[in-house]
Amino acid sequence: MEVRVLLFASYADAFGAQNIAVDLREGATVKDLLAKVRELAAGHSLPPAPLIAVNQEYAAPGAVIRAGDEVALIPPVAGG
Amino acid sequence: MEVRVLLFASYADAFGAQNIAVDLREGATVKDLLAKVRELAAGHSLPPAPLIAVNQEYAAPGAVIRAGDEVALIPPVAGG
Amino acid sequence: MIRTAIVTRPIDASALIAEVASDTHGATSLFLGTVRDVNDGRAVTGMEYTAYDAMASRELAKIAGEAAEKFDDVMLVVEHRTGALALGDVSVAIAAAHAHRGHALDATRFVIEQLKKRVPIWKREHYVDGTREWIDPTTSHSANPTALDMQQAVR
Amino acid sequence: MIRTAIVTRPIDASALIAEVASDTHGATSLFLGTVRDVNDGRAVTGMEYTAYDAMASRELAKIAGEAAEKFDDVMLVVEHRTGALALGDVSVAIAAAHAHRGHALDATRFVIEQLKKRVPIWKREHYVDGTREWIDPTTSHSANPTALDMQQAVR
Repeated sequence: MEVRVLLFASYADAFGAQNIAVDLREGATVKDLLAKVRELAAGHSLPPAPLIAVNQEYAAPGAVIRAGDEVALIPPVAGG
Repeated sequence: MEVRVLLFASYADAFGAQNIAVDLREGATVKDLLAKVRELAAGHSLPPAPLIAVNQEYAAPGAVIRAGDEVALIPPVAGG
Repeated sequence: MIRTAIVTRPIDASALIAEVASDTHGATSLFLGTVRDVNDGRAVTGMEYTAYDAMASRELAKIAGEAAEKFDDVMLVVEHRTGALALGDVSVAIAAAHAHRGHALDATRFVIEQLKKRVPIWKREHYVDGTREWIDPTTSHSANPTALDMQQAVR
Repeated sequence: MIRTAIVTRPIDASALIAEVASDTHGATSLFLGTVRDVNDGRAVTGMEYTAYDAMASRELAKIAGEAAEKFDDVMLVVEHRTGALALGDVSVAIAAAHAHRGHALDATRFVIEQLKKRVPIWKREHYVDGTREWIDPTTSHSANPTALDMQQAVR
């Protein structure tokens, strides 16, 4: 399945895009997604353990991603 | 020496006055002053250990009172 | 920058915020005390604040000075109002600005806690039934044990 | 009463204070974050805030809900602004009112600390030399260890 991953701030700059498409097998986890993203040209710019949100909630590495989920790579937050 | 003691709020109400005159011997302390005040009609209305200020600073029981000092009996404060 | 005052006019919270604002101090904390409509279960119609003015001014300035020592470079303005106040009126306002948010918040808390313990100000509540009563935090249900602590501390 | 919002217009602190005010809540605490002119020693000319809007709104509402659980009966309004901000502009405002001053102050602090850890908002500083840079609290001199703690917490 193809999952669209939202990018923001420094990550959007690094990848040169607001979102990227990632191809995942059924049952893939957040950790699997991250491995795929790291294979991309800008993947090396990610920190060792970037935050990932699934359906607008922070997700653990073992969380399973389903088709249609809203997935986002969250740079270190800096609100306030 | 005669010392004038300022009264406020509930103490002023209890003594029916904004201030009272108290006669003290030279070298008298805050504790001595308090003993004198307790002899007055309204003296019984004071709490066991009322706060006293000398020259606009809180004073310990052993502090010596001098002629001309500004002495005040401070009811439990309730600002804010 | 530090300013403290016992005032008899209404307190303007926005003016206090503007007074402590500066481009170098990114965090601003404001505390307001207002007159409540109920205290210890009794319906209140208004509040009358009175102070030992000269000592209250001194003590307030002393507290602000202590805050400036603890929270280096804090911008701090404190006003306490006296006289007859209506429900919802602001009785005390503390505005603190600092480069670090923790210090702005801590300075505000430090000042209100110390003010309630040390500054010789009293208040008399006016009740719906026409009676009025001086508030004694050492005996009311919302007892403030620190007032007693303080009596012991100066002894 | 609780309201949270990500806004693109200027924040009106006085309006927030009025919104949480009530005759039953005698203590009001306000926190404001404003754009500073210097960060890590570099002269700043302005700040650009961007958010993952949908998730930021959700996360902010969640934090406010947690505050309401912790501080029973708190009146709480939180606004965070996004877009281009000038020096001194308010980026975040938290207003909390409670019958007890400790709760009003604690609620304000709880919200700002959680907001800085969890709400997906980012800021890019614009410097005098024309350059601009995304702020990373996990690596800047004013490092915020809690962001890392959180990464570990969700793992």
